[in-house]
Amino acid sequence: MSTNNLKLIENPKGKFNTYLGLGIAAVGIIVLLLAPGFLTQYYVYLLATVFTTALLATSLNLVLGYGGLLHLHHGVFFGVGAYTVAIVTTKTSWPFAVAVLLAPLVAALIALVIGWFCVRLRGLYFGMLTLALGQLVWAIVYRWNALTNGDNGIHAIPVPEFLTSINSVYYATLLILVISLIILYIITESPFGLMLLATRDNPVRSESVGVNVKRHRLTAFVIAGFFAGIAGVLFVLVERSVAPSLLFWSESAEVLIMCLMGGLTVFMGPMLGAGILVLLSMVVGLYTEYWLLVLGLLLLLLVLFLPQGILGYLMEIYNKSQDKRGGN
Amino acid sequence: MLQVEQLKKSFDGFQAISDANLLVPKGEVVAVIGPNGAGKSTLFNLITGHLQADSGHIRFQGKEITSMAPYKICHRGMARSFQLINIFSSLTVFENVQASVIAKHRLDQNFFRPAKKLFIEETLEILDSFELFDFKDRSCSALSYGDQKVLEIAIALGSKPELLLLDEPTAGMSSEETRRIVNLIKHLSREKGLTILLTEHDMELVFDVAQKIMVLHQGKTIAQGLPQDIRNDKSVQNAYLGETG
Amino acid sequence: MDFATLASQFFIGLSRGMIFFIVSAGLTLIFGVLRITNFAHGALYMVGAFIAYSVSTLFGQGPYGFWLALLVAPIAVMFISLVIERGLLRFIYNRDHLIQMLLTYSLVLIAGDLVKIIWGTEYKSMHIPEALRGSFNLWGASLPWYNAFLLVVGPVVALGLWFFLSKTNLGKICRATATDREMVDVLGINSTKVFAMVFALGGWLAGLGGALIAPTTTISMGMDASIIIYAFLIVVVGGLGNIWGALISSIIMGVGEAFGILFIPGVAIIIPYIIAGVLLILRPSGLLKSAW
Amino acid sequence: MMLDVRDIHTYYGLSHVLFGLSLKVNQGEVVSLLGRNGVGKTTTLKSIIGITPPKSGQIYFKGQDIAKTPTKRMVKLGISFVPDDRRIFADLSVRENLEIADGIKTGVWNLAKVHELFPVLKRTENRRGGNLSGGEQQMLSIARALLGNPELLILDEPTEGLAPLIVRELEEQIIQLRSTGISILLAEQNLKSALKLADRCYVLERGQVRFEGTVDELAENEEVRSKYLLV
Amino acid sequence: SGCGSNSPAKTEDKPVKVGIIDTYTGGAAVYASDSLDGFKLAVKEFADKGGPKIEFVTRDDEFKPDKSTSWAKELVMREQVDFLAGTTNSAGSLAVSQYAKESKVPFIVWGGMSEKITGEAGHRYVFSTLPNTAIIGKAGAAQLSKSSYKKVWLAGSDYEYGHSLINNLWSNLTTLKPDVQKMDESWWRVGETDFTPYINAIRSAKPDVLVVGTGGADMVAFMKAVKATGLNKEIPVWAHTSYDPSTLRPLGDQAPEGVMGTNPYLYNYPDTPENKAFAEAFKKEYNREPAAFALYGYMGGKFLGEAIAKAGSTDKEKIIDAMEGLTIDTPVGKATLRKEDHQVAIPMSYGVVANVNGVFTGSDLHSLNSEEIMPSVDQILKARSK
Ligand SMILES: Nc1ncnc2c1ncn2[C@@H]1O[C@H](COP(=O)(O)OP(=O)(O)OP(=O)(O)O)[C@@H](O)[C@H]1O
Ligand SMILES: Nc1ncnc2c1ncn2[C@@H]1O[C@H](COP(=O)(O)OP(=O)(O)OP(=O)(O)O)[C@@H](O)[C@H]1O
Ligand SMILES: CC(C)C[C@H](N)C(=O)O
Ligand SMILES: [Mg+2]
Ligand SMILES: [Mg+2]
Repeated sequence: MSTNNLKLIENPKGKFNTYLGLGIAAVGIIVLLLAPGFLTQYYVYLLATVFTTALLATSLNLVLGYGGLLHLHHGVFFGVGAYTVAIVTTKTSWPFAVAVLLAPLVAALIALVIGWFCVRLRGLYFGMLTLALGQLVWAIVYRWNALTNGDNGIHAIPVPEFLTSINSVYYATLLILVISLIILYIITESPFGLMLLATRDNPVRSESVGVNVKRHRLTAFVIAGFFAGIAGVLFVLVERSVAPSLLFWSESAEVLIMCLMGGLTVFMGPMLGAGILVLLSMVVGLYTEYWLLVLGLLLLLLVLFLPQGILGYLMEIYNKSQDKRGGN
Repeated sequence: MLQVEQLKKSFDGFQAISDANLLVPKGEVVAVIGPNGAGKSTLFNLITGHLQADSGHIRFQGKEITSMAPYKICHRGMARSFQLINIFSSLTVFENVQASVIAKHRLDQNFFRPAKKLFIEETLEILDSFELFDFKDRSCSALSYGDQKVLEIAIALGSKPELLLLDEPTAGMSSEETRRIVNLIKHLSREKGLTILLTEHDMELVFDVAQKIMVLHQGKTIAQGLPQDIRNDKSVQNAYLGETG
Repeated sequence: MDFATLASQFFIGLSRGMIFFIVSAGLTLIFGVLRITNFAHGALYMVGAFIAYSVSTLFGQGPYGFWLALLVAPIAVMFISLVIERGLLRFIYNRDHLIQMLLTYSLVLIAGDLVKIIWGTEYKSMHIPEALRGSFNLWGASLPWYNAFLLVVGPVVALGLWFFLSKTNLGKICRATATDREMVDVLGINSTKVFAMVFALGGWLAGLGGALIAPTTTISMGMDASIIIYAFLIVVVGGLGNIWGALISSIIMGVGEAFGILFIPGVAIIIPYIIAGVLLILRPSGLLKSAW
Repeated sequence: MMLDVRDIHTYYGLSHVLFGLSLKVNQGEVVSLLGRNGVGKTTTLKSIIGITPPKSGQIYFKGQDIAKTPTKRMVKLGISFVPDDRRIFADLSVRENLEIADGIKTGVWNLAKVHELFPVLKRTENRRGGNLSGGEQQMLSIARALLGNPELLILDEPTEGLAPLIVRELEEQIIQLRSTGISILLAEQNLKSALKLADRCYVLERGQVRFEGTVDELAENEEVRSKYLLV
Repeated sequence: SGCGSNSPAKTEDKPVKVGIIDTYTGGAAVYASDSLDGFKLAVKEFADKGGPKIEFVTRDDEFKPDKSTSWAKELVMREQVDFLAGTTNSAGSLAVSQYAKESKVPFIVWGGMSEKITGEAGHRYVFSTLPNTAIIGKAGAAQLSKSSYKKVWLAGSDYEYGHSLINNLWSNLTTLKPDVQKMDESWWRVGETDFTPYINAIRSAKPDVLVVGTGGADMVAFMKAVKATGLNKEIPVWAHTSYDPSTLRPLGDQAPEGVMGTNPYLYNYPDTPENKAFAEAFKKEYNREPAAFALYGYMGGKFLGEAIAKAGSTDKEKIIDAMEGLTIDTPVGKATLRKEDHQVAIPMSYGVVANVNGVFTGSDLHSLNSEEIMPSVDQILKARSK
């Protein structure tokens, strides 16, 4: 019984017809492009929040689903990215573009430092070290009043004129999300992505066919950190404020849930999970004080009946039907 | 090609390898035999860097590789299969071998080329020579035990090694399948000029393919030499052959 | 810094470590035997504190209230745990690790709101029993009696667990189940019962921790989140599933934090994470041998 | 009849391992399963004990179908199993390893009696189970099974990986056990050992029975031996 | 959250809709439920009088500033509220205030005490109906300067409220008593459960006085530990709200006597007919005595209603204009929302925890009138221009 290597799912790589996938994506994008036309402002804002979270969850899934690493504190890189934008724009006179470019780089750098220690550990030990080191970053952000403004966070972060209306923010986040997703998708389909799956399935074997597993995992960790940093930029665009709670572990736990909810096996799974969770927490929160209870019960049902996640489940059905049609 | 000297390894006080010595000449098939628990797999793990030796030396192509990381040893031209099936369970058969080929070409850290289009020829060639071509798009967990064992070797070959280590390649295989492996080993050795180091409990196979045999007993090399010498060695008969009848 | 201060701070840290130990011992036991990452452990601790409060209030917060609460709350939590194990967990034993985590996490969410529904949002305070109020003098520094009481309870629990695990048949079976559940079945022992029992015992410990902390603090929602992160760090740093590892790292954590508060009071907030981070980097698989 | 296995099919996930295998064990008989690596001996034994229950087929134990009975109830019914990898609880002492198995089902076997059979377990009783040598572990594993007071004892390759001397000692003890009236089903690769211990043999190949007969019949059947046992 | 609407549909004016974001779960929930009940009482009083009509909805921010802002956005954009209110968490108040400024939706703070809210971060769209940390700090310093403390130890919750309170108190104290010296500071996380190590460390340093800025569940736990360790018998301790019922009620007979503190309001102090009437009305409605936060919420509702009436309109900008400098009658006397910084001016009192006839409450109470303790308008303008 080896719990050292997380074996996350039975059949972790859903096969999906590329054209069908592209078709769905294209329709989705067109719908999203038109959405602000018939949505009220609030829902436009909410969708922009979903985009931010979706990117965060997808970046986590590179490490979690593809790399099989129990990364428990991804929110740190998200927070670091957001804080980088906030600090650069409010404490320096550098242009906004610099802040935006710097954010993912700083996030990736922090990921490199944390990852460097963590990739030497396995399973839950890996997870706990990400947690401990991530909390350390949180504590630093929380305490370093002079730089981060402590618990108050930084508000009214100045953004360029063209990004002040909610609709323009919406399109900006959508654009960045789509570009990031395309890059992430290319990465998962690249030799790097294939080898990442291989290291997840069987690290020992990967090592013996000549892959430096630790370095490979570290690279994945840093890439994930980089894109979490971009998600942090999106967060600032949408909210124009940051607070240390972004880097608190419970935030990361939510992202983890999104991934599981949507399904780790499918590239789009975490995004679906992000959408569901963000909307759920808002909408259920409107109707009942006990929305956490509702969320908990939903999660419970999900775990008991759809352990492969929603999209994972749909993929399974799809694959089965394909297999049948394909015959033997 | 490969030289092991006075190797020692213990686990929590248990001396699994107490004094292993081995010489593998280039181009030959060498077999390591010994009873269960003699330390054969441990020896393999030490050679390929999956375990760190307590003391002793391992030299490969004249260079010290003792306790080097497995991936570095692989880069130097050594590949192995495992006693228990050890493949990439979620990948297709094709991808299993392709992953190994990609790593061989050091493209494992490449982000932007679609993996689907890489080294197709090379991978298919290997699959073909292992009679796995027809299964290439199957998930490898759907293969039969025998085919998985073959795939196990195919993955090792993906890294184009000069020295191939096979840990009980026919364990749990039927007689036809065993014959298939024997032929494969012979083919690799004669036509591809590979140096092969293997362990086996199947003496018939060992005496059929091996040009040299090393006997490991309780972590010690008790004999090393030509097959006929080993067959007649008293201590070997006592420790190992005697028992299996 | 004089010796008395160091000594009393040490004992205070140690007593803090005892609470950590009682809670994390339950967690690590569940880790070790059931191999489940039980996020709900903190929630059980919180529920334990609330139940202790209710029991004690029922007796007008009088002297019997506390002792009765100390008896009843852990047992009540034990039954809750039993229901969780029989009703939910047993269906996911052979599922993936993350799935198990998720299930226990969903229990955290549910428990939080249930506590809110049952006990309301007003914070609760339970009284320290008369006999344990005040402080006594220890080499010139004073140590609260309640902390001294914890310093007694902690070792008693540790001793009890040691006795249970190494001297009773059930304990042996637990340890055996931790290494090889299938073989336990082969020997004709009902491992299902063992699982249920261990989970209940873990719950009992969580409840005991909650009941013990209750008189010293404000009983409020959110107690679960603050303890669970400590407990996890402690359990992992100690070596998954190893009770003695949990004991050692609880003490390190408790004493380390107390000294952090003494020497760098301004930034005490980062100490637990530094301790855990450093220990994990130095000993990547825990201080003592993990059961995994 | 003690045990009657009828036409069982067993799978590991999708892979089909036993193909309609049947066998019988009579009261007081020692039956041996033979066959090379991977033919399904272990799987047969595990199917009987319920670790890998068969997908179809019946297993009658003293007339009762136990094909779907969970493993944990086997000892109560009267079946004990000694797995090929021994499965000693490494963290428990030798004595503790025995104690947890004691008293599940009472009968003639108790701590004193197994100590009598395997004196070495008395001498090593305070040692960690994991520190025992292979042979000692094997004896501990058998002793542990005996404490379940079985009517049918199932042994998977009891002599595997043991030094010849220990093999001989163990064989003596199995013969001694048989004289107490227990039925024994064992899997063996070691033909010599099997011939010495068993009354009857089944030779397996790819999850099916290819030969069935008494030890003498097997000894005479050169063809079966060379074809399925490679000797 | 649920919607609560109390307006009889008898006037043709559309009601003013208030979106309340506050901490209804977690360690600080008592304050939020007190202020909400106070606010509801004010709304009800207007409704009974026949106007103006005020509607409200509530959202739970769980004491998390980021939650506060996202609810603020939801309330403004989706629920289209005219006013925002609430936020027990100072950091949350500051965050929401920023959004209020951007979206031009006025925000009445009745929970966050940080002086930044109406100080350096103040603007046209934010109002505070509770004494802030500048005021508390000044009052506390006045109280502390009465005795001969020299060596001071500062401690508190490691977030905006704690820091802001301690900073203000310390700067006021150094002005009043230039010879005080700071020994060190201790900061604990919000939600700290065990104060013994902090107290032991502080005690061993033997300061002349310990000054504490903490709140909610932490305040109760801290007071409890003070009692358990007997610290109050050794070293004078000062803490804001030390004798507020929200602190003392859960402590029961385990309250540490002699702890100093500030608090603008008790249900029986000031002992005036107005206050009696308010306390009785509150008790009748909610079956408990009002604590300070009940007053803050009540004043929030009162100021809003009076301003609507005065403006004669439900236009937000007009209501803001009406609110600036508005003076109303409250249980603690006349209260004014200062025109320049939108900070409420009410008297502040200080006292110590004492056992009065078997009940723990504040005693030895002194009042400071608002002119004595409000930061000057100059100071505010200077802070804002930074
Ligand atoms: N990681 C480990 N920890 C402790 N002991 C180990 C470990 N790995 C192997 N051993 C022990 O070392 C000895 C040698 O094992 P090894 O696997 O090398 O044997 P082998 O010769 O390959 O046997 P087989 O023929 O059964 O494969 C065995 O007794 C085994 O139990
Ligand atoms: N857990 C498993 N999952 C999948 N296949 C398995 C598993 N265990 C065994 N097998 C396969 O089932 C077949 C029968 O194995 P089994 O262990 O029963 O053989 P055996 O006759 O006991 O061999 P040996 O002599 O090596 O012990 C083999 O092909 C083996 O690879
Ligand atoms: C808990 C409370 C005392 C918090 C305080 N109202 C604040 O300003 O944050
Ligand atoms: Mg081996
Ligand atoms: Mg077997």
